[in-house]
Amino acid sequence: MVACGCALLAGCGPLDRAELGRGVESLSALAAEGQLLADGVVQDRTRSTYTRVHAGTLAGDAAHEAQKLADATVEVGADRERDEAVAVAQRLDDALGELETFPSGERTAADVHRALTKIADDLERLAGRIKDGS
Amino acid sequence: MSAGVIKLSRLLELRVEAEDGTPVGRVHDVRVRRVDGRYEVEGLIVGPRGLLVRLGWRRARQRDVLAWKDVMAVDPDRLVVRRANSSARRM
Amino acid sequence: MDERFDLVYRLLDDQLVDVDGRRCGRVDDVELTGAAGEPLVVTGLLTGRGAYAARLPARWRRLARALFGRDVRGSTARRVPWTEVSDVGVTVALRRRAADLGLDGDDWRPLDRVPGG
Amino acid sequence: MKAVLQIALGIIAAIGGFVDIGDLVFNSQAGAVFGYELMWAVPIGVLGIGLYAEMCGRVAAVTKRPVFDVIRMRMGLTTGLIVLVASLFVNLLTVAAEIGGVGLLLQLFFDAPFTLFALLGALALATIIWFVPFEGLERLFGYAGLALFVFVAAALYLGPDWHSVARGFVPEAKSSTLYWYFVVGLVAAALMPYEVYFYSSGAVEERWGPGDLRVNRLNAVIGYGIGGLLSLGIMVSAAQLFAPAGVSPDHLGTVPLLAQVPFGETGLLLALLGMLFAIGGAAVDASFAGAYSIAQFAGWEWGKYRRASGAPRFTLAWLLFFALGLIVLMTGIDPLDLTEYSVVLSVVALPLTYLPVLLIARDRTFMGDHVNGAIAGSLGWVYFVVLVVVAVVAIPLLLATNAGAG
Repeated sequence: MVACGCALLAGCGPLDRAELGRGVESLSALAAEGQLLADGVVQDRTRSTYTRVHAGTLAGDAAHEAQKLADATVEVGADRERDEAVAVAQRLDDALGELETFPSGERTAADVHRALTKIADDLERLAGRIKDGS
Repeated sequence: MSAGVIKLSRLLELRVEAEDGTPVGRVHDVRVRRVDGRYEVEGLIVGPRGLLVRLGWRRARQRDVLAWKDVMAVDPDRLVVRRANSSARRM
Repeated sequence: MDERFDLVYRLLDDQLVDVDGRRCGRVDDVELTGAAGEPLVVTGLLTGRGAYAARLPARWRRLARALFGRDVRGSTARRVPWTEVSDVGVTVALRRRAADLGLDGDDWRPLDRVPGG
Repeated sequence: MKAVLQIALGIIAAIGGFVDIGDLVFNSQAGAVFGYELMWAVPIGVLGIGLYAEMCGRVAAVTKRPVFDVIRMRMGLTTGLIVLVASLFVNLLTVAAEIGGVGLLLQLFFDAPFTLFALLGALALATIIWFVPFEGLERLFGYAGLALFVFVAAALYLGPDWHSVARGFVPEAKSSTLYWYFVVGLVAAALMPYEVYFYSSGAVEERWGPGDLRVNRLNAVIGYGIGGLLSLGIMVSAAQLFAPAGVSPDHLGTVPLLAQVPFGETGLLLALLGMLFAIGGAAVDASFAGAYSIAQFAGWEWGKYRRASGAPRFTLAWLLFFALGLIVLMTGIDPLDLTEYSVVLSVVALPLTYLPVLLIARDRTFMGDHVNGAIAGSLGWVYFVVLVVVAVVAIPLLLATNAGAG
């Protein structure tokens, strides 16, 4: 991989690795919050209106982040990570959308929780790859 | 000079100078005293200390007050006083 | 009222209250009559946004006139004869009602105040 | 006996009324990002508002002068106008942020479009103000705001590591600008000037006299002191729940999770209710503060105890603030961004509104023997220096961290 090349280009014009990393970080935060939300539904310890509205807000954030990443021109070598980040962001949007649509379904919430855990792991690995530029 | 109307805001804006032109500072407050039923201007509180007085930081002592009797002329842009006021000299 | 007091420290910007206790503006300027070499006597108070411009730094005066209006006696600013003042304490107490002194008019309409209008 | 009850009721209302959207946002984010490290900033803000409010209450009780009357009397027209324009602008941002908060919370309760709820929220608040007498107003919002103690309960229930909580109270210098941005934000959120405009005008409106100075001190010390506990409760629970999980509270709707996770639906309801009334109360206080500022500056009749007909321009002014707040919201600015701007910008104007009160509170001509004592006197000046420093660094930090986005 052209690790050193990317480092040199960091910070000029297009989305650099640091910004890409921050984008992935905010996606992880959304995934973590989604898990808390889904837990509440799984244990039936929350209110459906709250879950629906808040899940919708988080899904909106994920969609916005996906679009921002997709539109950005990325520095050479980082575009594979960027595409992966966009894909994960869309999966995150879909999972949170599920929660918004079925805010009181314990079974769907459990599926959403599992999906979010997987997304969180994928994001963590992606973040690691972005950071060390491999 | 006929008795004219002078607004307080105008006094607060004028530079104060002694007869010989030495600057005495700005008017920060105007002290009035009751004289048979009317309030007459006794003097002007002038100079840097005057600002502290206006902010309520220091009390204006009698010697900070420049007597109105010593004011010779109220020109459009300055106030001329007969002699340099004691507090002004100390500045 | 005190025997001796300082106009800016105790009177200027103070709250006007009419005989019924209604707040009716502030002392925005003080009118003195007299001249150098003669007694200078407090003869009146000015209240209203028309009096603001004269009190603001010279370089803002044109903008202030546009924003707050010129000193048009009876509309943007009103004169209260000093004889109408009964006491200068926490507030400036007036002898009569605000309406009788023309002080209850709506002198501040920032909404429809069109600069230069 | 009745007097003690009366005092207690007043203090309880002050506690409930302490927290507003600024405290909720900054304390939850500070806990999520820095864990316990920023706890020391909260007492600094709380001590500041307690001191400032006590002085304003004392000045109002002894001289019958609320804050803006003092500013105009002591600083004159030019400075008075500058402070008025600055505080009206910041006040408008605060009203908009608080109404936005009300809209968001109503949406979380009933799930309907946000703009509809911001409008409904504002109308509801306006009608409440119109009919409920002044004293009742404070009590209504204050008591319901006590539901925020659910966050203190959450903080305790989640079992914090008390050692690091204690260490969090020791001020620590760190190099990150975000850290210092949050220090400023936490202090500024506690020291919102509108609270003091409202408090001192209320003291005049309720015809306080020197006899009420004891209540004034209790209000300041206990009311704000315990109120500050709510802020700490939010920060500690966020440090325990959000920090380890990597959750970043970028929405008001995230904060109730702090109570939902430990206490389920009851916790969620208490949190939503407490936040709704705390923020609703703050919207009322802020719009009144704006109306008080204009009316007191210009010398108009003011005050809620004089029926609307008795104070027409004052009433128009606070309705105007609600309307303008709604208009600002309709531009689509995120209420949380509005909150951060209003909190940080309000601290910039604070020294100019704090100094005149300090000058009058120490002026024997006006205060007689109720002048600043040794503590209030010296601490008063220490805080003036603190405020000037905070005011100077506030905007650079706001820009450097683009409003805490890091």
